[in-house]
Amino acid sequence: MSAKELQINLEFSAGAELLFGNIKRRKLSLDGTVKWTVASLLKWMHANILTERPELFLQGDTVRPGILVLINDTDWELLGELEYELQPNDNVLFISTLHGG
Amino acid sequence: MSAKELQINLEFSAGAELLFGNIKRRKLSLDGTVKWTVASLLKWMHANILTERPELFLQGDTVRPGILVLINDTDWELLGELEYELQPNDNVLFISTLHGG
Amino acid sequence: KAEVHTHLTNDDIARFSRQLILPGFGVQGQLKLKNSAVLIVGMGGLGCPAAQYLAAAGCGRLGLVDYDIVERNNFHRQTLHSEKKEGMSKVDSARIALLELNSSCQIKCHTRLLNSLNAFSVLRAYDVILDCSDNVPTRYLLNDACVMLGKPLVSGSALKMDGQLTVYNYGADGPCYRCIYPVPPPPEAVTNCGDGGVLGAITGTIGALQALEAIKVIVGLGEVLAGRLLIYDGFSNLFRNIKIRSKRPNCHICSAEPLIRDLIDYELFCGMHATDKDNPLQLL
Amino acid sequence: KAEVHTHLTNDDIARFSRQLILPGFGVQGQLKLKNSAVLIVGMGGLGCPAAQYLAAAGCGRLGLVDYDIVERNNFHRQTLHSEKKEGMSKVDSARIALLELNSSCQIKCHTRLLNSLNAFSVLRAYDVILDCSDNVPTRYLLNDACVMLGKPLVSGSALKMDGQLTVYNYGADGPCYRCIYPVPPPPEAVTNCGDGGVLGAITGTIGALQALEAIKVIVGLGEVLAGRLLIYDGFSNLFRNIKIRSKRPNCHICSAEPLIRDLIDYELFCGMHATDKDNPLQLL
Ligand SMILES: [Zn+2]
Ligand SMILES: [Zn+2]
Repeated sequence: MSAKELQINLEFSAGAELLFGNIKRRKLSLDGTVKWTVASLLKWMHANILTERPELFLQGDTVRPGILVLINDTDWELLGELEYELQPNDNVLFISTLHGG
Repeated sequence: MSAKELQINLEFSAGAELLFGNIKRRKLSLDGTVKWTVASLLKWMHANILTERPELFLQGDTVRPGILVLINDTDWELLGELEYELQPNDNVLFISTLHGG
Repeated sequence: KAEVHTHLTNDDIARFSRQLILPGFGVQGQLKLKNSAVLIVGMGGLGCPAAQYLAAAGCGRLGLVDYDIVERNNFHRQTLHSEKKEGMSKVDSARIALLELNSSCQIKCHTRLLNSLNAFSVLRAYDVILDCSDNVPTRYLLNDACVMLGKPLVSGSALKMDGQLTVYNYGADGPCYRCIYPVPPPPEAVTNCGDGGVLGAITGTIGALQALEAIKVIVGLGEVLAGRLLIYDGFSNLFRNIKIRSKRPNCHICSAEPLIRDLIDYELFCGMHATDKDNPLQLL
Repeated sequence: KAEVHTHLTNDDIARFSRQLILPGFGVQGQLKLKNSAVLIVGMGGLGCPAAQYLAAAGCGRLGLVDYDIVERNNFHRQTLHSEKKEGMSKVDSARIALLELNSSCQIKCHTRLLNSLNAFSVLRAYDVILDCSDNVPTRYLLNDACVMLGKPLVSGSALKMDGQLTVYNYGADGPCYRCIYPVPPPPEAVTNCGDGGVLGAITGTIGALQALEAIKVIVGLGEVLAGRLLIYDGFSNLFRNIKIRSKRPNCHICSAEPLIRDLIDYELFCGMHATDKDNPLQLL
């Protein structure tokens, strides 16, 4: 265990979890000696926990259209999107948009 | 404004707000130089903001049967009930039990 | 004793295909539903949608309890009762509507007010009980009977624009109604839907969620809402998930050494009648 | 042009008494409902309960849009369609069921697939639109048409054991669907209810909540779910209230200087057919 860790919670909802081993909630301990943005988190997720077809989660550097990102239950758009710097105990939620009825 | 204040949030749900001027959410600034328990909060509420028949809210020193008290969305029974010491930014929610269908 | 189904018919598979394919559901889940019996107490605003979604989902046997008849002021929320059925008993009205949705559902009508004398004989044949009632004595009666019979109780309630939902007496630690509410509320603090009003979409939401929790209990699917209380404020459209206590160690009914070992007189215990129509019981 | 009601009948008052007495509702609220017209697009799992609770609540005029017919695999969730109506058009089936609940509701059937040629003429006569559809192109089409016509869009969706709800294009700052989803999802990322399945109690919950939000919009009651997204996980019975963005300043449709000034070809835009039955559009 490193001396300094950044603890965050990841959550997946409405099907996004299917791309991540069908696990809806995870606690992450990231290296706390460097700055983490949502952009670097996405890269880390791709490298470490994305188990299914990456194109259903990522498109270029960001999430694909139809996935919402919420940080502490607030739309990431209100917080700077990819540039948002993760804070200790942040909760990052990825929601697939549903279209069925 | 006193040098030291204890800020807490009060919430009322499912009809309990009707006893408190029909206001569902309030921010309180209590005297932060003394210790506040739920017991002393109830006394303060009775003296300061309870606008309707007190017997529909209090029975003796505690809330009447049929009102649930939640502190930060957790049943107060799990936290010591009347003896629980309020912490800064605690959220205290009073819910009337519903019986209709 | 009811027949035990060991397979689904081709018609079942065609009909329930979009439910069968859900992860964790499958043919076994559908068979469990087909072999299940659910009792719904109260054919009002909550009972109508709950019954509707249980019958539609393929619950094999439904019991419906209500002593009341269909009145004009029910129509705005009790959506199994059509205009033509004004004056009919609510359970008969509901049964007709449910059989139109699923003619293979076996529906038993209990046209009576539940009380401590008849509760056991009515409840015994069912696996899960839904409290869709509208008054405090019936809520304590159902709780105590469910604890004594060891049956889960899916409890919904609604008033004005608010709703509440939880599952009592489920799992090793799941509390019962008395664990949460050891003492009944003072009668003057209780508002019924007749006096307070209620929106149909609120009862519709809570009733559908009651059906969902019953299905989860029967199929063994997901995380059942036990030890948690869902509260809904329709005015703001805000739901909250509240963690409530586990079993109360000294609960009078569900603890290891219960003080209450038989059903009691619940109207007397609560000081209220077991209907939503009356004033407090006149005790003297 | 529809008659404007200026008073409630005695029958209205008797029938809606338990809704009328709600704080903030009253006779004026009931009159607003009676004079309102709501369009429900999709008579499936969401549209059935939404229509049911709107008709029951006294909505004066309902429009129902669906091109499809009642199939056996609809019954587990589409509770206005009774077994006898298999093969009937869904809107006709729903109309019959709704008139049994409230014979004074005026119901217009639009038995067609909405597209950019007919959408304006269908939507124009209604005050509030409910998106109870099952596919991406229809969701963009409804959004764009509602923005251009200045009508609020109550959008519900459901899949498996999950549901989502919000109100678009409502209030000065309320975002539209394109503000949140400027680019459609890749077709291969879209699961429909036919492939993924869905529980009826989930669509029942979201559909009832859509009716509730429509009633709040019409009556001017409570806090409408605009700029917020309700997400529901029925597996765990967890609701979350999410704060979403306000209007996007450069939204192609709802900003001050929109790039899109006419309805477009939404199947082409999305690369998908406007039904839940098909594979992605073959573009070449
Ligand atoms: Zn107990
Ligand atoms: Zn927009």
